[in-house]
Order: sequence, then structure tokens, then C-alpha cells
Amino acid sequence: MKKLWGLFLVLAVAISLSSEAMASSYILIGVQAPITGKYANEGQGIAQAVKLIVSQQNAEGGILGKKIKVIVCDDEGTAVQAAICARDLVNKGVIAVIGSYTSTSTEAAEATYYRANVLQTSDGTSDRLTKHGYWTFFRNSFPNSAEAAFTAQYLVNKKHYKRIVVLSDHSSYSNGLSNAVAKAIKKAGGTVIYRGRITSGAQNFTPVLTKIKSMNPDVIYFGGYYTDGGLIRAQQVELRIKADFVGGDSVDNPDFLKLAGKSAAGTYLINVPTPSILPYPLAKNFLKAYKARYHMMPPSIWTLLNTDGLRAILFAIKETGTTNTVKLAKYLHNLKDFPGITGPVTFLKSGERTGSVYMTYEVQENGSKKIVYKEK
Amino acid sequence: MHFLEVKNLTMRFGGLIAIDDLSFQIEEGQIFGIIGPNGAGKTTVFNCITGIYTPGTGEIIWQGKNITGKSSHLITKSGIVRTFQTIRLFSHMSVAENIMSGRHNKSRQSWLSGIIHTPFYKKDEKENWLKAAEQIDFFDLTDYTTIEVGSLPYGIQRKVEMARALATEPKLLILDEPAAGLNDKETEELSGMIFKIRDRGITVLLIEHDMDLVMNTTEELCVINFGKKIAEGTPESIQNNPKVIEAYLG
Amino acid sequence: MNTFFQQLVNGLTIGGIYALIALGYTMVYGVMKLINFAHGDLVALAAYIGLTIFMKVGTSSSGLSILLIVLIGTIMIIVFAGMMLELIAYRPLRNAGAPRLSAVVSALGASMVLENGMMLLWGPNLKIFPSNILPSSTWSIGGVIISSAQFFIIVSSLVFMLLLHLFINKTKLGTAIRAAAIDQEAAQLMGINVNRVIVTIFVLGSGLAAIGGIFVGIYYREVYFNMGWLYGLNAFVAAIVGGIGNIPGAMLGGILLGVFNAFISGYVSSSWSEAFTFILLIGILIFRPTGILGERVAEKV
Amino acid sequence: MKKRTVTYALLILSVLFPLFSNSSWITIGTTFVIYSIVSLSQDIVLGRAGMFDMGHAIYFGMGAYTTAILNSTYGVPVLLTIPFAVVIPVIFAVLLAAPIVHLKGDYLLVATLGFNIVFEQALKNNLFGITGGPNGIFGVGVPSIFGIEFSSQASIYYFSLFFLFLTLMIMNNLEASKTGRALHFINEDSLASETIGINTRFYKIFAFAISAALSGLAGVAFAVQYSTVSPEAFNFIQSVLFFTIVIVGGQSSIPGVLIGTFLMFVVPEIFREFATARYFVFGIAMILTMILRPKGIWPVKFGRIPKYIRH
Repeated sequence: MKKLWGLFLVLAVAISLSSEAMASSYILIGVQAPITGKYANEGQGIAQAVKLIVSQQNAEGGILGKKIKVIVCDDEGTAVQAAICARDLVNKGVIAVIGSYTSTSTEAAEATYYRANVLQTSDGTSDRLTKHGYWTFFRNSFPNSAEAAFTAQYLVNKKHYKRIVVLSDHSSYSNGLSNAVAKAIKKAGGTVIYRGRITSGAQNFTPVLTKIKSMNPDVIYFGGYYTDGGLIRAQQVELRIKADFVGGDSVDNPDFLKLAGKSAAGTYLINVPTPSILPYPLAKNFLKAYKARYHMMPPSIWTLLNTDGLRAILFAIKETGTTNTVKLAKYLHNLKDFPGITGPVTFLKSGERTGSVYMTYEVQENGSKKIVYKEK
Repeated sequence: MHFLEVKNLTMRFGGLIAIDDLSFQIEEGQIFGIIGPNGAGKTTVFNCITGIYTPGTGEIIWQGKNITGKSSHLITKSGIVRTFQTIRLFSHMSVAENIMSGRHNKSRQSWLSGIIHTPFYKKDEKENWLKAAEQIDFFDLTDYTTIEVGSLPYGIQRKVEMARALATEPKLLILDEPAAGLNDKETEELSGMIFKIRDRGITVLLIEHDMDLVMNTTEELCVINFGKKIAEGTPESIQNNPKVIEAYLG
Repeated sequence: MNTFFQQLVNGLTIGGIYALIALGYTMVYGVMKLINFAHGDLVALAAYIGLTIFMKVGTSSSGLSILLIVLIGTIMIIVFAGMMLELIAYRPLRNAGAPRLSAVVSALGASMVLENGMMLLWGPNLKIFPSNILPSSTWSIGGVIISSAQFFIIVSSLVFMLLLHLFINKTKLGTAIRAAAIDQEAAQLMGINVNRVIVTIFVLGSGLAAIGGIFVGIYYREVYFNMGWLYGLNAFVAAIVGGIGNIPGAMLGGILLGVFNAFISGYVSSSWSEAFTFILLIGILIFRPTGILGERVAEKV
Repeated sequence: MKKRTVTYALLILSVLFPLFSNSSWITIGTTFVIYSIVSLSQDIVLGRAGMFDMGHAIYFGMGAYTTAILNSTYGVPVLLTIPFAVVIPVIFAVLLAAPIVHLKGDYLLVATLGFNIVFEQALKNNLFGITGGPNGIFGVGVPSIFGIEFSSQASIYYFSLFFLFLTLMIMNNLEASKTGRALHFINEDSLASETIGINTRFYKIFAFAISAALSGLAGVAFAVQYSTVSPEAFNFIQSVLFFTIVIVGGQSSIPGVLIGTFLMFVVPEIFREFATARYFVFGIAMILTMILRPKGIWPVKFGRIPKYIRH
């Protein structure tokens, strides 16, 4: 028995040390995105956009004399699957990864890419993403703290709400955003009278709303998803809670209007601009090409933000003439005002992108949205 | 001091009194019988002695120690073991494994042997399997050693259950209607077996319906009806007791 | 005090729905000693079917008559689905005398099939019920708000429960169900066709699940493929709290659980409300495994 | 003899597997190995002792979280977290099982399922501020000895395989011991076991404890393999899967449980294109298996009796 264990150990160590080496005639770019599951349309949008940009680049003869190849891995929007994807993409030899869509899956994969010297760019908004000190990570969107600061500014200084309720679900995005909002409100001198959490998908929110009613709030801020936001708004009106309703970026979805029905009118939604109102010519061209190839519009602004992440990386490869990720990261950390689809791209040392553009919409009686407040 | 003493035992289920102030004593080496019409509370007495039920009032004194309300497995460990009226074997397992189950308390390997096998484990394991094999021989079950018990005829299953009980090396063996479901030949074999068991120094307590078996094997009899003792004595004296005749006929 | 009564109304609404669903669990468990894990998925299926029917007929006629058409159509389809479930996933096992565990796994398999079948059929994204099935009026009674949908759900849950109660206690088939629940074999010996009893309880249970599903649809308005577990688990807990196998117990359990949930979320913590539900469940299992209305049955040795 | 040859061949194959597989396949192999350990440990409680435990993901999760918290938050080397990742699930198994092991069948199932839901909610609510809330914990390291980091997929495969071999050895030892037999007896007839002198309560809790220890080991491997732990990886749906694997594969049957794990975790990887339909198909397969083979795909054969008492 002991001999067998010994043999096992010797073999195990020997085989694992004879590690694999791979060489490819392609430059490999990974996409880690939720192709199936709850966020499937967002994930598919990211994969399609990346393939579009890469085929445009390959049509121009590739980059550094090599063609680019895209490898897509479906992380289903879950942390565990994301970690599997990360390992898999690293093993296949990608130099950079676009994704993922959710902060959770992005963060779950970050350490693996960092250890393997693989660049990663994601639209995840959780502040923690850039707090690990990984030189491999670049955020192509803006952090929750930016949205939170804007939200607090709007709630406290513009609307002068005195009694603010902040609600979220338990997901890392929602919880993180709402914590940041609550913090920013306090910083701006406002009062959060209640900070509550609901279970996403529970459908019945009347108990917590009844509790909120007894506190007489001026406004209910919900930093979660539209699926719950719509029901919370509908049940709020049904319970005759007179407070205003303000939703975070993930409440801004056509289905929110359907779920809230008539109650949707008069709600405020805070988000970055939708793709169709981006003022840049680059954006118009990209949307045209995307529509021509896939016969649909990108599902959301997040697709375009990720596209900008990819474009910045390709630009860095061209400028530096290398695929050495350490050198590429160094270049990207000093990138300033690179012309992007979603506006100028500038990265800080931490991998953070600067220059956010948030705005507040008000939902009208007819279901349309009107911009009522904009970041200066 | 008596070998086993049941003192003023009372057991109720809701409003129903199953045993009512019952007392009797068993001496070492006896073959003691309890009889009574259906529903007289016989099995309930056994369930109280073996710790399956905790009696309402009364005491059960076993070799001078009060064992009332103790857990079944502790009572078994102290030397009382039983069989069931409706045979309760481990029906998907082989005859040998069933009998081996009786060795549980005598086997001295600890729960750690479930994880690591030590030299002591090996010695202990072998000793106990051989002891189980002795019971297989004693009950003449060698043809069935590896056969799944549930697939065997009723008569054989009865024997396996007794073998399993004896494998625990009890001082007192309690048999709950051991002849139920057996044919005449098997019943005859059974009564021979009961004597053989007694000759090994084991006291036997049995409940039985089969009057022939009871009258032929037991030395002392206790008759109960509606949970009460109505008579006690040698089989001969019981047979002529008018109260008993009334209980059975009326 | 208003808050208290408001929470009571909130709890009664969801509790009524739980009770309707719990009845299906408890009847199946009573007769078959089987946790029908697929029961919750029938609720979700009912919501999808109801929505589909509504979309087909929605524009042609007025409020209440549409609701009636949707309700009857859905009940018929779900009852059929329930009977198929019994016929395909449970009856072959019963006939073969398979161990209890096999039936549990078969039930889990049926749940997976239903859930993922709905996902393949209607897609992974949520579907939304139109908001105008019931008039969206609300009444305020001494400061406690009750909406027409809530009123409708509470009242009709009670009506359907009363109907079931009458059926079980006053009809011959109902008596057969009660007999089979006490002792299936004895019932069989007394000439009761147990298969027929089982089909009947699946018809009744699925019908009530269909009603529950429609209520979820018109009140909460969003439907997604795996919401069956949400309602199924809560209803199942309700059945145990009331005493599994006990029909009045399931009604009481459903309503109590709804109210319990509302008070926990309202007064203690909405983040922990699910945990409280299951701590209650475990407490009941440890200290009174037969539930509030169940009776203790001694094991025969 | 033949059975033994096949067993050794499979063991050798599992050791040499990384030599002829690419890293994606080694990843799948590692997943299989880790989930096999959990399923086998679930089998001790469910298959052997016959207790309907539908909350087994708790112990798996506790092992994984223990390693993740100690390594990622407090910087303890992975190898040193192993004893904690074994002992903590064992302590909880004893505490949670003690009040409920007397419950019968479905009641136990529901109670354990309830525990699992409470466990998941505790993780999500960031209990004691150490579980990382809904995110879970990221950035778990890899095992290292004398400063050498074993970070390749093959070495993590061997790390997990070592635990699997340990599990198989323990299950083998358990089977041929007083303890293991006691579990079978309790499964067959708890009351009869009690009356022949088995302390059923002790052995029921023991079954939970030992299987929690093995699940804890699997949890360590999980944390290392995915470098991440999060609540949804240990929710009750996972427990339902482990439960199903044991029953579909065959209770108390090591090959059966391994086949069940293979069907649930490896086959879907092969048919990734049909990912959306995979649970649909698996559900149908579950019903069919139960109808056609109610005792599972590879049912156990009892009768492990030493040769010296066969005549």
C-alpha cells in the first residue's frame, strides 16, 4: 500500500512538472462572457462585437503580420464558471481577454489572468475590480463610485430629498452600487433613513415596502435589476407610498416599463447614454457595421464599452509592435484620450477609466424617456 | 436476587392500558413462557424489557440493576437480546452478514477501523467472522452463507434471526412467537433448538401461540389478558386453571 | 398599528397562494408518501400557459370574461399535464414496487424536465403579464390599503379551499381519498381503486396549482422558468408546518407561512427572511414533526 | 480477480491521464475528480447509512470557504488550511446532524434541505463579515512546497486525485469494518440494529461526520481549482445533484457513484453546444433510469464475506 502511494506521488510530480508549451501562428484574443443564462443577450452582444472588430482588423491584414483569432468561453454569469473559463483561456494561450459582463464573473477570473500575465478588460462596475493591484486589468466602463457620486449629487443637491431609502438585492453589483450610493449620500450631507436588501426574484416586496411606508420617505432609490425594480415600483404605488422612485443603471430597461405598467410614469432612471444617442462618428460607423452584420442593434451600451476596451488593446499592439503583455500594459497605463466609440479613453495607473458621463431620465406618461439632468 | 424481575409494569397508549400492573420473575437457566390471547399485551412487555418503549410506571430489574427506560442497544449490550414476531432481518444482505451483525458489541475494533485498518483490526475481524461462522454451523445454515436473506424461505429466516441474536452471546434470549409461520416439522425442530440453546447456559423467555410448543418446552408460564397477569405456574397447572380456560374460550 | 394590519393583508395574499399550492403537495404526500418536487413547476407552467392564452384572446373581449377563459383553459391544460406527470414519472415506479428513493429522484427528474422544457419553449428571459387584467383600483380601510387583485386572490383562495374541503368530506370519491391516505393497502382491500384515487388527487392538486400560477401571474405579473421552486418550496414548507398529509393543515400552514414571512421581512430583516422560514421548518420538524394539525402515529413494531 | 485487474487498470489510467490530454481535458478531469469525492462522501450518508441527506453541499462549501478564507484573507498556505477545512465541516456536521438524525426519510430530507438554504443565505449575507457576501471570495492560491508553486492544471489534477484516492481507500476500509457494516444494518432496519446492540444514533452522526470530512477535502480542491468560492456553488440545487448522482448511479456502489458523477459533470462538457438542453435531457434520463433500473445504473452487490468462512 505504502509503495503504491509513493509511486503515485513520484508520477504525479514528474508529470506535472513536464509542463506544456504552446506556440501559435495567430494572435489569440479571448472573450469571457455569459453566452447562456440570465445575461445571455448581453454576453452574445459582447462576443459579436469582438468578432466584428477582429474581422475588420483581419481584413486589413491582421496585426504585426499575424491574423487574430477569437476564442469565446461561456461563463454563464457565475463566478465558478468564470474561473473555469479563465483557466481554459489561459491554457489556450490568449494574450488578452474581453469580459466578463458581470462584476462577479470578472473578479472571479482576475487573479488567474494576473498570474498568467494575460490582459483583461471588462465593463464590470464594482469598485473592487481595480483595487487588487493587478497590472493586467483595465476597466472600460466607469466604477460604481462614479455612478454613486452622480446619484448622490442628483438626490441630495438637485432634488433636495430629505428622507432617502436605499434598496438593493444581494448580488455583488447591486449591493456594491447601493452601498456606494448610501455612502455618497452621507458624504453629500443627505440622510439615508433605511438601507434594505430584497431577495432578487422574490416577487412579493410588499412586506419591506410596508415597513418603508411607515418611515415616510421622500424617495426610494433602488440599485438593482429591472426585473425586481418594476415590481417594487408597481407595489409601491399600489401601497400608496407617495415617495419618488429613482433606479440605477440596471433598472433602465424596456421591461421595467412593462412590469411597472402605469406606475412607471414619473420614475427617474440614472444611466450612461444609450448607444443610439452617442454623438461620436466612430459610434455611428460601428453601429452601422454591427447592424449590417448581425441585423440588430447591440443590446446595450455595455457592448460598446467592451468594444472600446478591445480597440485600445489592439491599438497598443500596433503602437508598441509587440504582444508582450507587460509592455502593452505599460503603454495602456499611459494611454490618454484614445478616440473611442464611447468617448475618449484614458486609463489611470490602477487600470481605471476616467471621464464618466451619467444622466438622469424621467419616464413620461407615454413610456418615453426624457433627459432631465446631466453630468457637467 | 432474581435473574430478571418485572415489577408493577404499567404501559398506556393514549387512553388504552396495554399493560396493567404486571409483575413476574425469571430465574437463570429457565425456559419461561408468556401466553395470552391476541392483544393481551405480550409484545408490549417485550418492547418494554428491550427498551423500545419506556414504560409508564414500574421497574425492570436485570441481574440486580434497574434497566427501565434504557436505550435498546445498552440493554442488548448487558446481555438481553430478542427476536421479532414479524422477522426483522437485513433483508438485502447475506446470511453471514446478518449473523455478523450480532457480533457488533463483542467486536472490539473502534470506529477508527472504518478509516484505517490496523493489525489489531485484522485479528479482531477474523475472530468475529469465525464466531459468526460458529452460529452458522450451529443452526445448520452453511448452505445459505452467501445468499441474500430476503430471498430465503420463512423457516430459514427464523433460524437466521435466532442465529443473529445468539451471535451477541446473550444471557437472556427473548423469542417473540418463534413458531409463527412454521410448519409442524419446523416447529418440532424449533423446540429441539430451544433446549439446545438453554443447554448452552442461556435463559430463554418466549411468547407463543402454539400451545404444543409452549407446553413441551417451557418450565414456568405466565398468562396475561388485557395486560393483567391472570395466572402463573408450571405448564401442567396452567392447563387446568379455570381462569385461563375462561380467558381463552370466553 | 396600520403597519401591522397592512403586513397581515400582505401575508394573507401570498399565504392564500401558498395554501393553494400546498394542498397539492399534501394530498400527494398523504396518499403516495411522495414529495412531488415537480408540483412547483406546474405553478410556473400555469403562469406561462395563462399568459399565452391571454395573449391569444386578450384583445377580443372584456375583463372578467377573459379572466374566466384564461382560468378555465389553464386549469384544463395543467390538469392534463399533472395527469401525464403521474402517468409517466410515478405510475411505472409504483407498479414495479420501486423503492421510495427512486420515486424521489423521478420527481426531481420531472421537475428538471418541466423547468428546462419551459426555458427551451419560452426562453430564459422573464415574460410579463399585461397589467390590465384586473382593475388596478385600491381601497383604503382605516389606512390599510388593499388592492382589487389582493382582495380577489384572498377571497377566491378561500372559496377554492372551501370547495375542496366539501369535495373531500362530502363525496364518495373524497371519502376514498381520505381512506387511501390513512392506509393504502386497507383501502385497496375495501375495494377502493387506488389508481383512481391517485389520478383524482393529481387532477385536484394540478387544478389548484394552475389557479395559484394564474394568481401569481396577475398579481406579480412576471413569469420566469425557474420560479416554480420559489413557490414550490414555500408551499411545501407550509404543508409541513400544517402537518403533511393533512388537508386543513395545508390551508392553515399556507396562510400562517405567508403571514410569518411578511412579519419577518417587515419587522426583523428582509435579507434573512428565507433563512427564518427554514429555521421555522426545522424547528417544527424537531419538536413537532407532525405539524400543527397532524396526529402522532406510533410505529408498529 | 478480474474485477481487481480492471480496478488497477483504471487507477493507473487516472494517473497517466494528463500525459495524453490537453489542458481543457485535464480541467474537465479535475472537475470530475472533485465532484466524485463529494458524491462518494454523499453516498456514505445516503447510500450506506440510508439517510436522505439533501444538504450535502453545506460541508463541501464549508471546506472550500475555510480554505478560501484562510488562504485569501489571512494568507495561510493552502496545504496548512487542509486540517481546518476537514475539522470545521466535521464539527458542523455533528452539531447539525445531532438534533435531526432521528427523523425518518423525507423529514430528514426536508430538514437538511432547510439547513442548506439557511447556509446559502448566511454566505450571501456575509455572516461575521468573513464570507464575502454574494461575491464570495476570489484569488485563492495554489499549493506550494518549499516555495515551488504547483500551479499547472496537471498538478492541481494530481492534488485532487490524491484526495480521491484517499477517499476510495477510506471507503474501501469502511466497507470491510464493523463501522461500515453498522451503517448498512442501520439502513436496512434501524430498529433491528438497535436491538442487536448497535448505537444507531452514534453511527448516524458518525456517517455525517466522516462524509463531511471527505467533502471538506473536496472543498479544498475546489477552492484551489477555481481560485474562487461563491454561494451559488454550494446551494441546495447542488445538493439535489449530489443526491441524484448517488441514486441514479447506485447506492453504496463505488462504480455506480462514479458513473453518476461522469454523467452529470463530464458528459455535458462533451456536448457543450447543447448546453441549454442538457438538464432537460438529464431530467428525462433520471426518470427513465428510475423506471428501468430502480436500484440505479450499477447496483451494489452485497456479500463481502471473507473466504475463510465460505464453505
